[in-house]
Amino acid sequence: MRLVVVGGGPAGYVAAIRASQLGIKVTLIEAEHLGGECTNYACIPSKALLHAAEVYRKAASAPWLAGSLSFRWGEAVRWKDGVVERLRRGIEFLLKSAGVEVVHGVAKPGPGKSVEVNGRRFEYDYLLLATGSEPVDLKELPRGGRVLGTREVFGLENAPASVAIIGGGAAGVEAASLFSMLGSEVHLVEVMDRLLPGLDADVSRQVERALAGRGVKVYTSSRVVGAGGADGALELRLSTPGGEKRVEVEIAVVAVGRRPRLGPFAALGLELDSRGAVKTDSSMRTSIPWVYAAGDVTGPPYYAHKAYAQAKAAVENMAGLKSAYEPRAVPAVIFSDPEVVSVGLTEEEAAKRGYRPKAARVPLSALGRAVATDSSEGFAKLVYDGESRVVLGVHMVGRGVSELAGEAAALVEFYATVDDLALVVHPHPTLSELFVELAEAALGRPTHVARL
Amino acid sequence: MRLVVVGGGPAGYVAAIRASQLGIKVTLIEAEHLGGECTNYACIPSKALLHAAEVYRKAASAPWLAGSLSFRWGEAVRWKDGVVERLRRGIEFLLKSAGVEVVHGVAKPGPGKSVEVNGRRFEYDYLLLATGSEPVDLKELPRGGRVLGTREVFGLENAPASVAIIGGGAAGVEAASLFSMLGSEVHLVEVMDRLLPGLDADVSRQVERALAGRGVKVYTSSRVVGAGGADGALELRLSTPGGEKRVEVEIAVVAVGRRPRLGPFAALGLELDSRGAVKTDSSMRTSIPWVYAAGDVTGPPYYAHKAYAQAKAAVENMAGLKSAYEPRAVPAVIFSDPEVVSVGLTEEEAAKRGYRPKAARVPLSALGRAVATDSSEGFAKLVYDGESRVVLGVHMVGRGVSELAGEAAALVEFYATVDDLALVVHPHPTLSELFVELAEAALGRPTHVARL
Amino acid sequence: KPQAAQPAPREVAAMPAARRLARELGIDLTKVRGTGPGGVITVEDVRRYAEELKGREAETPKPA
Ligand SMILES: Cc1cc2nc3c(=O)[nH]c(=O)nc-3n(C[C@H](O)[C@H](O)[C@H](O)COP(=O)(O)OP(=O)(O)OC[C@H]3O[C@@H](n4cnc5c(N)ncnc54)[C@H](O)[C@@H]3O)c2cc1C
Ligand SMILES: Cc1cc2nc3c(=O)[nH]c(=O)nc-3n(C[C@H](O)[C@H](O)[C@H](O)COP(=O)(O)OP(=O)(O)OC[C@H]3O[C@@H](n4cnc5c(N)ncnc54)[C@H](O)[C@@H]3O)c2cc1C
Repeated sequence: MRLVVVGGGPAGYVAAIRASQLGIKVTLIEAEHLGGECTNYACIPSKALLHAAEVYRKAASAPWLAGSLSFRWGEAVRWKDGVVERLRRGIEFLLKSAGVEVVHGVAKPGPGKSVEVNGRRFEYDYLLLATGSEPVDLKELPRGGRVLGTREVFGLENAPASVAIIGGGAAGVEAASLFSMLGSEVHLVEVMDRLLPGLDADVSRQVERALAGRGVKVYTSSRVVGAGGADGALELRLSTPGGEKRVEVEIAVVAVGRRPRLGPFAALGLELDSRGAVKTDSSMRTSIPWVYAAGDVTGPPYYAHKAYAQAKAAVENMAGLKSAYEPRAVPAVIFSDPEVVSVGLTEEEAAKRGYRPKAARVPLSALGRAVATDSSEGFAKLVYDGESRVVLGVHMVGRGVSELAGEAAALVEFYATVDDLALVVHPHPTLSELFVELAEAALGRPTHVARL
Repeated sequence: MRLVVVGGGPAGYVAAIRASQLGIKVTLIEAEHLGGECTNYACIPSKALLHAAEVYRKAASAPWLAGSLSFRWGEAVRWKDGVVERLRRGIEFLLKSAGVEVVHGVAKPGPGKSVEVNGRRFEYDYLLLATGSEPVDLKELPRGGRVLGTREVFGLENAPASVAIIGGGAAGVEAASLFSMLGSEVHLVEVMDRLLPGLDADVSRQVERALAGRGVKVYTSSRVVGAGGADGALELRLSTPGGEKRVEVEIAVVAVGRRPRLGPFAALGLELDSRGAVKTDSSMRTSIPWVYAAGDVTGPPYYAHKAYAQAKAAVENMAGLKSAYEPRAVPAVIFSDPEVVSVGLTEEEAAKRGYRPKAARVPLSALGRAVATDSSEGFAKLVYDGESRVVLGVHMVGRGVSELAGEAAALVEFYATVDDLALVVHPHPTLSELFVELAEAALGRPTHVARL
Repeated sequence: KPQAAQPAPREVAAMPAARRLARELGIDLTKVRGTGPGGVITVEDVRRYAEELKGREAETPKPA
């Protein structure tokens, strides 16, 4: 059996490796860099630079450190480039070890069951489209010059003294965190009435409060209506609930969203949804039986871990296994300062699906670990069904919570009840003790939160 | 119903709060400080100072930071004192909100069912002993002068230029990490043939390698046979496999273990085990039916989270609930650099219990998160039963793994199989992706580890 | 000489709260059918089994 994978991002390279493990002969075609958007321009560069900035923030604010400290953006970018390089080579090595044939070039559909790359033709029994997504543009603020997309941010020569970020979703909030930790003047513009509109409303509020507390100017229910300015700067005109505002900044970053990218494979005529995403069943099969799709090209949510899971399901089905992509929980993690975790259902979503949702809430300040690491702002919320007491969702905001998302997903996937959770011994002093406190709070008997 | 709790550490204060919630009238007696050893002299001070040192280490080694930086020990200790104070007050507030009567003083048994404190007598229906533990001394190196116990370390006026730590268990390894991060010359002496003797042997080796790599001199199969020295320094004579060694240091820290402390309550004549720990059944009831015990006084393992869980089980039983303390997994976390997590069974333990253990292993360097946060040394190991594929244990060593112990405990408690675990979507890029890689490795198909 | 294989411990896979409820109700977990992931016994399974037991007891005429 021959498989051609188009795209070497998280969906494509994981599909290729798993397919090889299953005995399928795989050719992977990548136009740019192995690792795709994620490794080269998104997940990894952003997290590496956020890490660098966090090391700086913590050191600069520690009363137990003396001396002068300054952040060297250029060095940080170089270090980040090294991280990306190392991970990209890792993927190259994994593909090679798995015996995957990697071809560099832009693929397009060929006659019958084939694709063409630089004039070469590759026949297949199955095709996997893992072509990812591309940024959505703002017509009021076209990219170019001082107006950047998310990719360009991580390659800037200097950290901007001032920046306007358009879009208060995950990428926008992460960028706002990054630059505000470095001391830039940051303006963050979101068209909806709150940041991170898809998430729990209390989480949104807390993130907005934290960013505002660090000097970020947050404009919700606002949009860019015009741009201008001389060569020294960029002037944006914002329509806000408080009237039109003018903001002068060194650069603007457009992070208003992404859309599935089919490129030349649009010609296949696959069934798409209203947003232009490739439609698939839970085996990741498209409307053409020998064509599968995985990752961003199948539409939101846009996460690498969703891409991984879909990719595995897709090739396992080609190999005759009855895998399906139907997780109960796909975690959302935002590596902002503070970090955000959202797993499973919010109260509103749970109510819509016919549960009788209840919520328990615990502040981070209840935890020894949070206090002993200067991270006691924020909270966690557990959503559970009032009848069966099954955990439906976990929503958190606070420094260091990102590593708790995996456990939250496990709880939802395993249909754990709050009674079960309360009996799992969690180590002291860690943030993971939040789970015990949340469960006990749900049972009406928190031990580290006063019931007044 | 009246309960008297002796001891206001993790076991005592949690018991008092839970008992109050269950409608029991509670008097808690504490000789020193609420929060016990843990909050005042152990868990919290050590973690606060380790956090402070880690902020320093990261900043000092970051190529993207310029400037000079020095660690001010005195300021760090003051900050740590503030953390302890805040948490101690928190416990005070929780007890007050719960309506617990707190009495300060040393309790001793009174006539019949009563205890006496400063001449006052308190009658009870139930007594909970939560009197904790005390350090074991080394007769070759009695505490005093330049020879400290773990308590004294966290109150030192200055960071020592050189230190010998006797005992390579959790407390010793944490202290060695702390001082080596600050640049002290550190000698670490362990009588057994490896550090952290109770844990997975590969984990021990990795910790030893990491400490040695940072200049810590590790002496295993070694012991202190004598001490002397002029007033300027302390000279220790060590018996090592390579012959007798002399080590000159500013101070020595004795961290060779703890033993249950009954104090005046030894007079009750409770049944004890060979180590002097109070014997209880799984409801935490002692050999006297109206006397319960929880926490360190019941013997190893010595963890605050064990104390919490036992305390809850004890008072719930007094209230007529059929609780039991019988967790499948009590996580061990060591907040050293690198951190260590050990949950559930090692391969040897699993084999002894009649399982057919298999192990999967994944290096941290397989993870984008680890590389992007300069934390790619170390590994994780999953122990599972070869037949049922149920997860039996998780063992990890590496920076930042401490927050993964909760999920590991949940997997063991929930009888999760590696097949289940492989299907739980974990967010990218986080260290928690280790769980998916481990499960896939167990299934013979890791995607981020090459099979050569 | 061939060694007799060690039998794996006979363990009943049950969620923590199911273990606790079974203890409270005096129920033998080996009799309960698990419906959780991988056949793990959930608290719901224990409750259902307890109801069944009650039903059966009600049906069996009490000895006079
Ligand atoms: C700023 C930012 C931060 C993000 N952070 C995170 C995060 O922290 N965690 C997370 O989970 N997700 C994050 N994401 C989302 C994540 O990057 C995507 O979900 C992920 O990259 C999707 O993987 P993919 O394989 O579907 O597509 P992509 O990564 O986009 O890869 C597609 C690949 O296909 C190639 N390709 C496309 N067409 C062709 C063709 N015709 N011929 C040959 N090659 C082709 C492209 O060159 C590309 O390399 C972030 C996104 C952004 C923008
Ligand atoms: C250096 C070090 C680091 C540690 N780090 C960790 C860690 O990170 N995580 C973890 O889980 N565990 C850690 N531990 C272990 C942890 O401190 C103990 O397991 C925990 O404190 C046990 O709680 P307890 O309530 O049983 O006893 P204790 O905390 O010892 O409390 C007992 C209390 O009882 C009081 N008391 C005793 N007798 C009487 C009496 N007769 N009358 C009145 N009051 C009395 C004492 O004053 C004391 O306050 C650490 C230990 C050490 C030494």
